[in-house]
Amino acid sequence: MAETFEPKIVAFVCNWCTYAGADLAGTSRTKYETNVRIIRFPCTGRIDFMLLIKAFQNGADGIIVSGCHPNDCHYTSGNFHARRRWMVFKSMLEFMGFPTERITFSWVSAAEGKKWADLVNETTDSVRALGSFTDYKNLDFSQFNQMDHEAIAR
Amino acid sequence: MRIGYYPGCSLQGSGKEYSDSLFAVAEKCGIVLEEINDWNCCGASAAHALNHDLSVALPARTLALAEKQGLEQILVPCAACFGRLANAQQELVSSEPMREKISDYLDMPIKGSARILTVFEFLQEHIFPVADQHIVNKLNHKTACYYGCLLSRPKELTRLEHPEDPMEMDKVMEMAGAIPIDWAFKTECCGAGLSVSRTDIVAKLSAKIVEDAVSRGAESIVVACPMCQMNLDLRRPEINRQMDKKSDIPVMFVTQALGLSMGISADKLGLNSHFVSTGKVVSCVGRKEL
Amino acid sequence: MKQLQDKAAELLENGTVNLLIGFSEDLGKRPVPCFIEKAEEANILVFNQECKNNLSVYLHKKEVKDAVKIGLVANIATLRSVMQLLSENQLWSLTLTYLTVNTAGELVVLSSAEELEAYVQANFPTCRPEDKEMLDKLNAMTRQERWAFWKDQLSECVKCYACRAVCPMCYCTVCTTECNQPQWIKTSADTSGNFEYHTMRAMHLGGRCINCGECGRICPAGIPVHLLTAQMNQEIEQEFGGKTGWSLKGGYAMNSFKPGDKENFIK
Amino acid sequence: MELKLISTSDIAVFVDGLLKAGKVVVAPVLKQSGKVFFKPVQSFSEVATDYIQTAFSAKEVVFPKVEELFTYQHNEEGGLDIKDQLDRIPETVVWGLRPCDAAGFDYLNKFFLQENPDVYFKARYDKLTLVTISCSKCDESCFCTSVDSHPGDTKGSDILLTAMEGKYYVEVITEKGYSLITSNSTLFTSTDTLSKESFLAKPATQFSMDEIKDRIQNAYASAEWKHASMGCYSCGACAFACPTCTCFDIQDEGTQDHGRRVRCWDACGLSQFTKHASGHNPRNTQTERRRQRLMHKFKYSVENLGVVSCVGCGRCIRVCPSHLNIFENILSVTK
Amino acid sequence: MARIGVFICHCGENISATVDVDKVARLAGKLSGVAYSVDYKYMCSDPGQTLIVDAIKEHKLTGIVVGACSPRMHEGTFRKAAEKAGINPYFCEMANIREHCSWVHPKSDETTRKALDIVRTMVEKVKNDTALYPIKVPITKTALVIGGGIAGIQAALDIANAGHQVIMVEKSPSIGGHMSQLSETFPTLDCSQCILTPRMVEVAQHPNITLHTFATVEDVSGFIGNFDVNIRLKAKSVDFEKCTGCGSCWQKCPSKKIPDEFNAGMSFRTAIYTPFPQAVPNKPVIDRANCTWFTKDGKCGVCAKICPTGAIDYTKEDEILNIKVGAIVTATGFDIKHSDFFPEYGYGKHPDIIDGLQFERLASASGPTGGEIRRPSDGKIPETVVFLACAGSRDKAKGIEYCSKICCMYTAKHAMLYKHKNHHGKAHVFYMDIRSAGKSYDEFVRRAIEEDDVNYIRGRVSKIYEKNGKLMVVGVDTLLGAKPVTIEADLVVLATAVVANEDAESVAQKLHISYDKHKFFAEAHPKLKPVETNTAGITLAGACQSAKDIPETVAQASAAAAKTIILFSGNELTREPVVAIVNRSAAPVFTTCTGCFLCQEVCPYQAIEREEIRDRAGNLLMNAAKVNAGLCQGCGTCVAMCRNKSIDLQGFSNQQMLSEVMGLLNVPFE
Repeated sequence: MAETFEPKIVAFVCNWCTYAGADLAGTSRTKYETNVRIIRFPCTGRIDFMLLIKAFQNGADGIIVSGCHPNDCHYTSGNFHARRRWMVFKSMLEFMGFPTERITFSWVSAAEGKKWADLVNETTDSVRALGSFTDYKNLDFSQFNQMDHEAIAR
Repeated sequence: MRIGYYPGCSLQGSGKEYSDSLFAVAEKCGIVLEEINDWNCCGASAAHALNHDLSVALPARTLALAEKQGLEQILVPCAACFGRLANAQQELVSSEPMREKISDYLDMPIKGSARILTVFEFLQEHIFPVADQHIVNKLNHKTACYYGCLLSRPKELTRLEHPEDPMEMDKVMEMAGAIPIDWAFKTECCGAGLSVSRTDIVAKLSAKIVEDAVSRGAESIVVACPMCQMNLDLRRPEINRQMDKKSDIPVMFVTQALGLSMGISADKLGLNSHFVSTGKVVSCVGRKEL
Repeated sequence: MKQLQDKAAELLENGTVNLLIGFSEDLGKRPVPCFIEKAEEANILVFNQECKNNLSVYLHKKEVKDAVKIGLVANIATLRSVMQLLSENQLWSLTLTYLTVNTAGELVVLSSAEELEAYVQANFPTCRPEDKEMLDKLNAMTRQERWAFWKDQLSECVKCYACRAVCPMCYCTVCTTECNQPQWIKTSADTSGNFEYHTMRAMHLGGRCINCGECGRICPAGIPVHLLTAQMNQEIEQEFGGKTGWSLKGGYAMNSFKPGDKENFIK
Repeated sequence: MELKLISTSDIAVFVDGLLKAGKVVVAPVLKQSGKVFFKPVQSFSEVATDYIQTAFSAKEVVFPKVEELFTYQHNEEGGLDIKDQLDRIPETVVWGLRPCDAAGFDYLNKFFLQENPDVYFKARYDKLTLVTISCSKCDESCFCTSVDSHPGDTKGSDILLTAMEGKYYVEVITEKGYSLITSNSTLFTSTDTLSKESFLAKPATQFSMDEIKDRIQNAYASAEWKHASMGCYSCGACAFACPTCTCFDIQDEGTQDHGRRVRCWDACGLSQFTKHASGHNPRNTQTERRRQRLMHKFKYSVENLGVVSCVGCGRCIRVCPSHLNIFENILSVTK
Repeated sequence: MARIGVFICHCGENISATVDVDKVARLAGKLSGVAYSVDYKYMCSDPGQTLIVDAIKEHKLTGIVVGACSPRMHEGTFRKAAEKAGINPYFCEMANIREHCSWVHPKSDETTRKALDIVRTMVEKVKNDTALYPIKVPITKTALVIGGGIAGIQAALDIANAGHQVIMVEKSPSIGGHMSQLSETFPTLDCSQCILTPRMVEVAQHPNITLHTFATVEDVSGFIGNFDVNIRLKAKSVDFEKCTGCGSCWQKCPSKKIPDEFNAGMSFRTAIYTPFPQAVPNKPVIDRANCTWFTKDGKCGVCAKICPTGAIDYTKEDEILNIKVGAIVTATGFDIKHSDFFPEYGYGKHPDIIDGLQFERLASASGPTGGEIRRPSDGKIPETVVFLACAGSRDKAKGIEYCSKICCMYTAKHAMLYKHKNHHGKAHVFYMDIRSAGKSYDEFVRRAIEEDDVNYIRGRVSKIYEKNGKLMVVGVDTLLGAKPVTIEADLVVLATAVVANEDAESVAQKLHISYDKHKFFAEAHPKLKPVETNTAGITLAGACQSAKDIPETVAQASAAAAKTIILFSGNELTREPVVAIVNRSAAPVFTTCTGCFLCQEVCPYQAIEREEIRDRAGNLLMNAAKVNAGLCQGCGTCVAMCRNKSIDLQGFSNQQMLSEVMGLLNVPFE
């Protein structure tokens, strides 16, 4: 690739804090990178870890997961449950040798439009630096296809 | 269950009657106390003012020796020694680096796992169950149980049920057939640390204690700390001057009192080696109910 | 052994138990699971260190459920998983009696959940040394080395789901792998599909798995899948405390929280 | 059928020659798990030589555990572009499979090609040559001799090698085999005497196929099935390791817009295998499922294709989590 | 096959300035499943909405995506439009290409591509939308008020005055609560009972209020709008129908030595008694624990003989009363720390060391001393009184870190009352800090210090002991050179910590509401939902939630009442159908739920119930989770927890979220 690599980043955010924070960034016209696509959930507690796996499997290079700060959860405890789940999920991926630096967890409140913009920029930069997530994309061949490819390689 | 025993300096010197009576009582109840071989100074009360590591290392050595000896319980009658040992133990178990550091100093392995008993815990767990077989006569007099500061503070270490108003010793005395009075100076400071350097302050502090005890009709003061005993007993002339009235209320160790009720001779209990005569109390023993 | 056989026979005789699940030996003298309905068959029972199978998994089996009154000759891991299952409101239709042999080599009969709990807590196993060793080895590797390790291992997985089948905690009637609306897990046994399946499995078992190691032992491709849950349990126990299969009250760390939980990984 | 000799030292030269010739060589490779798998190799040095049996059979060379049938892509005109990979299948040699596996290929052939041939299987099989090595060792799970085969059986192979001191007997059975050695004929010397029996393993014979064949006829009703299957955890390990199990499942992966259609292994032992959309399951218990598997091997496949579809490789016994034993079961249900 | 319509809004220039809206609309039109696509200047305008409505009708669209602003802005608007056009409003999704795209990125192909991505994502979601219908929950317009203190009284009156039925339950024989025990109230020093009793009477006489005194809540089931409550009516042993409240029974009752709760144990009452003269209802009950008839089986019986109307009935048993209510106001009040909690103050041993409530009784005209401050031990008028603020409160060692809030004020009040009654007496107050925030509160404290010269000493008291008839209060003055001070007092008043009732925990469990580590009931949100609890339909009033003074309590009570009245304002409660649901299907599957009920533990709203699935013969086949749509708030935490996806969230279903991810990443063409 000649031109600089532009990562695909998916953001899983909660409706009440981070989504609203992103809205605020918009209403206050804060400019930031175009690489992030937002998917809206009612609460971080709703975000299923399988969705993150699926996102990577389908070509995401980075992921942002963001919701309400502790004690601010619209549903009082969703983010607390999420926090535990992410902690364990992250360490499990690390154990499998997965580059967890491609996942950014964050609390962004409805008032933190600026923080959202910064978060997007920082994440985009770091993922851009990491490059395309070929590690995972290359997994997507059956063993037999691998045989084919090795054969064709010669 | 083997029970280790750490005398410390006092119980071999000024507070000898404490250990004498303790052993007398233990013997009566068929309990063997194993002294920790080659034990050393607990560091009270100078070490922790000078060098923190030292203040941990000194008691730690004793603990390490106890572990080597395979003792899981250690009785430390002296309040000051208890304070130091318990404190050191807590430092050892709560901080891994500290434990390693100390065991380097000592170059001995140390876990700090042994259970350190206050004299009260010892009495409750080992004497109470068998006491009634051995208690032959009631002490039959009003007594003020004086705990002092080191046995009641800090509450995390001393484990008293009501650190502000302890009852542990009162229970023992009740069992011994005395009548513990309700008074206000149970946990006041007697001035122990200044025993030698500032007798005037000792007199002031101790006077309060003696005065209140006497004013509430106590006929004896019972203690569980060699320093307290020494101050209230040895410093009585200064105390009397301070109160400007004469009080001859004897000051016994809880173990001596208990011993009496078990019919052990005053001599054996070292009751004759006090400055203030304990005769009165001894004579109360077995007399008609008040 | 005799003791065990007699007791088993007695239980079957007096109707305390309709079906007894235990171990007998096959032609190769290997202990294999056996199912005894008649007292006179009890003499085939054996119990020794080699009896590794976690028999509690059979308690989900229709043929077994139908027998209602079940006797279980169980190693400690099995008992522990029964505890976990009870805490997850499973096995409610069964009346269970447990036969086991304690460290002193005596026969122990447990006939109530409370007795079971007391016994398990008194004989609670620690992390299996061989697992610990492997975990430390893997954790010592660099991220890339671990990735290479698992990539190579998982490339052999054929998704026979034996790991799921032998796991007493995998009692879902329809597993996520079988959901197709939406299709969460690819049916393909290609490496990414396998990665996906094993991540999912580990996440679902972390904090519930009782580390019996069966899944790893029986994998036809020799993949140490049990390490994933072992690692997670270790993690969870350190961070949030609580042991799996310890209490009838449960206490699944992953659906509780403390306001002070670790969050240094969150921006 | 031609008979030749090759010295042990020349084997490597022969295999590397095949590789140089641009063939994909799939051979047994020892992995860190301690198990041996068929893998494409780059040189003979990778090839494992000391093994009784590989963990899985070589069937996946012609019947991959996941086979991409084709990919589809929604195009701007609103239609779908469909691509398959049949033309990209390379010339492949499977090296070092056991006679039982080779016999398995014989069955696979019948299954996939007898009527309405399967193009995907055919495409791979046509480009395939099987170089079998007869067994000098066996274990208690081996029972090929009970299913009308033996450690030196040539059934299904293109070439059969049998090791003896310093050299190998080379039995060239088919045209495919012949063309393979002609490419490197200098390594081979002709011989006409063949006495390999002394070099072959002697697996125990568990039963006589002829007896089983007729006894199995009324085994369906046997009460032993329940006992034979109680221990079964209903995983698919036996089927997936089996050289002749051919059940598969076809799935589309991706979105409406683009994705691929794949054929994946499936197993009749899995509880979902016969489950209907309604939730009803005609084979609801493991007893029924295990019976299906064994009856298929020893009865139904005889009726459908005229051959027993068990080659006695013993893999199902080795992989079974609860040590179920296929010949013990067969004996018990045909009592 | 889905027929989706895509409507791209220019939002004037707001979107079109940086996004090539025409291109987005054109490419979106080519997406599979999209049947119609258009861009327009202002979609939210009337013509814009008409355009959508017409398009839906004309092109038979099954769902629409509006590429415009944030759904938090106009989702409602466009869903109404969709509904107007005859499709289910939940088939309308918004693609936020303004706040999340055009406003935050410069004009570029990238920005346009992102806009298209966002639209495509939502198209994928709409394809998987399902028709949802608002959830309607019927409401029983009767409120239950638990507790008859000032909080309960205020809430009950407010709700009743709004025209709704109220059932009040009070555990003691009379309503009035702690406020009825108080003498004067700060900062105005007006008589507590004078302002309270009229309210008590109003409750008793209100046509909409049913009062149950001497009664407790047994158990509560059901959910918002539909609670099912059992109330235990303790046996009063007196038939209130017949009783005239003449009082001859308790005048003659022989067992007279029972410590009087109302006077905080400083006087005695009889076994048959009315707690205090102004009690409501003003009729006696028998305290069976202390009545000779019950303790010495059948002896005595004086009251029965004496009663002119034959109202005494010893045979009465507790009754369980079942009621259906729509909302519950919890106003169970508080307690204060009691004897032997302060060994260092010898509390409990010495009669002249008393707590705040006891002092209130001493100061009260209706109290044991008729309002004269006399010390309990010998009835002498104390010359020196020491008041201790923060007795227990703000004290980690005592396990009570929090501030009891009212002590500073009532201590000042006590000191004043004492000074007003004994001008020559000396009043000392030991305090840590003075917390007198509140309307004319600080002025009040200043008044105590400056006008009534109460001696305020900043410091704590280490011990109190008796010495020849005096109470020696040993403390420290941290301001004047930090010297220890010892004051010889005749009476010591401890402003002991305000704590939760000892039965608070069990009450909370009956109500399924949460509570903090000090057993005070927990509000739903510390800032935005201070009177609601996590259980919809149950509100909090007064000190059961945290220490409060009277005005705060009354305010919160009215707030709780308002919440209740709002709930009662409609005949049924309509709720967004964005709730979780556990799958169900025909036999033999019934559901894929395995009944592990791990979801139950994560639900913040106790919305997940157990359902027993049985065959026709009634045999239990399986247990499965079931969501109570009345309680579920749609957070979806349970969904992410469910291992085999048996539970799903309508509006954010697994299918929807996954296809969003897939649609977003599997770009068909660029």
